[in-house]
This record gives sequence, C-alpha cells and structure tokens, in this order.
Amino acid sequence: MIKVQKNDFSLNDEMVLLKKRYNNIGALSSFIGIVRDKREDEKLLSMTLEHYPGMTEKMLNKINNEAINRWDLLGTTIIHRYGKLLPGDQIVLVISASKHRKEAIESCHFIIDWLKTKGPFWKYEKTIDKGYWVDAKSQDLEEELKWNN
Amino acid sequence: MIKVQKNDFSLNDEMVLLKKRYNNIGALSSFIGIVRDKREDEKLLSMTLEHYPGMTEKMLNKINNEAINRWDLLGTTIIHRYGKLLPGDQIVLVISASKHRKEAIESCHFIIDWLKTKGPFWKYEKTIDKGYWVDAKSQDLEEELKWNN
Amino acid sequence: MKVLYFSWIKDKLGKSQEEIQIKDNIKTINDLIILLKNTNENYKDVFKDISSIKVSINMETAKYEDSIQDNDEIAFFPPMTGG
Amino acid sequence: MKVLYFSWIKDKLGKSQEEIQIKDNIKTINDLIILLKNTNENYKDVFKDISSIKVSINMETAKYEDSIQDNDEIAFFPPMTGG
Repeated sequence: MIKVQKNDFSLNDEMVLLKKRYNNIGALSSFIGIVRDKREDEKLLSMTLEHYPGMTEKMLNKINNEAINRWDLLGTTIIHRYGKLLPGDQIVLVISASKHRKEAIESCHFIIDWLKTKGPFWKYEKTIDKGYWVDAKSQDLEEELKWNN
Repeated sequence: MIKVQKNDFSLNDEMVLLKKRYNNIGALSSFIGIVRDKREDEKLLSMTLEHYPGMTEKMLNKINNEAINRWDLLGTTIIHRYGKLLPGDQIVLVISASKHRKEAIESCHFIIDWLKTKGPFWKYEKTIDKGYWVDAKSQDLEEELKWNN
Repeated sequence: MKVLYFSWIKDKLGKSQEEIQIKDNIKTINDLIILLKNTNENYKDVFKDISSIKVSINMETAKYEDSIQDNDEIAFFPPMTGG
Repeated sequence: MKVLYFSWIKDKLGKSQEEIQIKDNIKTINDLIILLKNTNENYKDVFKDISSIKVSINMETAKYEDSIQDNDEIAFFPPMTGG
C-alpha cells in the first residue's frame, strides 16, 4: 500500500492495519525518516518537500512492486509526506511484513534506499538567514547501486 | 535500553520515549518478531519462551553495547519477552535511532541477528498433538557470521 | 507540449510549468533544450550544465536523446532527494 | 557447584538445576560431564553427543576445556533460539 500525503501518519495505526490484513506474519520491519534539528551546524527552521504529483505515485508503486518481486513478502506500506515540515516531524514511513526476518529487513532497507534516489521529491531547508535546496548525496547513489547485484 | 519481560510492549510508546530522550534523530529503524500461526504445516497453539534469567540481561547488554560501538547511534531499545505466547503475540522489539538511515537500519539488523544466536532463549511450540523444542537454524548462524567482516 | 520545472530550476525560471508549441524539427529532449536556451538568458543559465539536470517524459525517467511528441508531459528537475 | 539445565536437557533430566559437590579431580567442564555421565543413564543419554550442547560458566559462554571452580554457576543448554 502506498500513500503520498500532506498529513502526518501513525506507525502504530499502519502496523495494526498490516496485521489485520495478513495472516502468519512473523517479522515486521519499519523505517521512519524524521526532520532533523540542524542543517550542517545551523539551526533548521523548516523543511519543505516539493514533489511531482502523479509521478510520485507512479514511482512509489514501482519501488513497492520491485520489493515484492525481489522478496517473499506478506505486505508493505510506504507513506511519504510533502509540504512544509518542522524539525521532529515525520517525513516517510516504510513497513515490510514477512514470515521471516531477513525478507522484512532487507526489503525495508531496499525501499528506503530506492526512495532516496528515485522518489521525485526535492527538499527546501530554511535556516534563520537563508533557504537552500538540498543537494542529492553521492552516497545515496552508492547505496542504491548496492541493490543491483 | 534493554528489557526482559513477560508482559507485552508497545512499539509506539518506545518510539515516543526514544524521541523524548534524544535530539536530532533523523532515522528510526525498528524490528518486531511475532509468533506465527503455524509450525511447518500444523496449526500452532502456543509458543513458550524459556530463558536464563541473569544471563539474558547480560547478553542483551553485550549485544546492545556491540551495536553502539560499531555504529554512530543516538539510542537503541531492545525488549525481549519470555513465558507463554499465542499466535500473533509480539516476541521481540528492536529500535535503533540515529542521524542517518544507514546506521539505524544496519544496527537494527545486526541486533536481531545476534539475538537469534546469542540470546539465551529456547522456544517450546505446542500443536494440537504434540510439543516441540525449536531447533536452532543453521541459517541463523550464517546470518550472525556475516557481521564478522 | 506541457513542460514542468521543479526545485531550483523552477525558482530560477520563475515558473513551475508552461505550454510550449513545438515544431517538427523538435524531435528529442536535446532539441527541446536547445529551443529553450534560445528563448532567453534564464533558460541558458539553467541548462548550462545539463549533467546536474534530470528529465522525465510522461512521468517516466528519460534520457536527453529520447524522442518526444507534442502531447507529451516533460519535466526537468535536479536529482531526487526522497526519503 | 550450581548446575543449570535448559530446554530439552531439563526435560530429559527432569530437573532445571542441582547442587553438585565436586572433588579436586574435576578441573574442567569436560571433567564435570564425565562425572555426570557416571551418575546414571539419563545423563549418559543427554551428553552422548555434546556437539549439540552449549555450556556457560557464570553466565558467560564457555568451552568444554575451560576450567571451573566450586563456586561457579554452570549451565548446559542447546543452541540459543532468541529473537
């Protein structure tokens, strides 16, 4: 299940949903990304996520399907927020449910790595003095590439 | 923070605790192990976790410290239950909090892999006809060994 | 043809989208970029180093040499930073 | 010396712990196992294949050749299945 939304999400509610929907779950792996307090050494005031409506849903479905093809999963949840967020706010949620832990953990890791480089989002960070579009990190590309093996 | 307990736990409560305790969290990775409905193809009635009081706390602290030494983490939570559990019941919770996702995800994965082979727990599964002590899986040992590199 | 811009590209151009009439000689994304660069200095500035700019055709990641048609939706954006 | 048993070892022996008086000739875990095996058939059966049995001394994983002392707490158990 994928969702692209402005509103916050609840890890707990999503876990409950997954557990209701699927039987025989043995492993639940989750990841939550959160807005940090700082940009380098400056205090961060806000982070605004711009996205490409339509393409976002398309890419999230693609990433989700890729995970389902690669691992033996029972269910997955991907929620990505957009709009203006404050330090401490949740940005993204990934949950993978499977019978055994390896599948849940690896697929959750995979999904967040692919979201970093393939999710059509752009982050604008505001500090007291200035605003910055966040550059993509070369490390994120390397993290993505490790899943090509 | 480690806990060995008979009672259930709440992922949500533990997340809230971690967020209160540590600043500048950017990534929260979690794993929950759950009692499955089946033992091979038989319906499972219950799973009883025996443990070695005293050694359990010692080993969980050891595993936790090893994770903290290996990765740049802000905080961790390990909760492992013992006693009689029913299908669908939560067994174990691991949470890793860090600034960046790689550290949180890898350390969470590491902790659950080490718990499998180094946590002094033994599982007794009951089906309608019989009871079985669960054998350790050779695959779990392989999963543990990959962290030696 | 609908053309969308995101992130700093949108800021530099001062717009998030526009309708562009393309003629028969515009066959690829590369052709479209040449057309845009000839419009004014803003476009010239944005597209001066296209190695840092990604493109999509109808919401699918694309390459500069890919063919385009009049009813396509094209988007230009810097590398994605999701998650 | 306090000796603990877990899982199927406990079931087969019909006890989870016992106090054992050791003499000076019991210097290692191996010596202790020999002593136990000489007690009765139950112990002989349990320790017939020690490759499937793990041991701890004072709650630390140990080896069969490790030395033991009278005030140590020893435990025998199958490979752990945590998580």
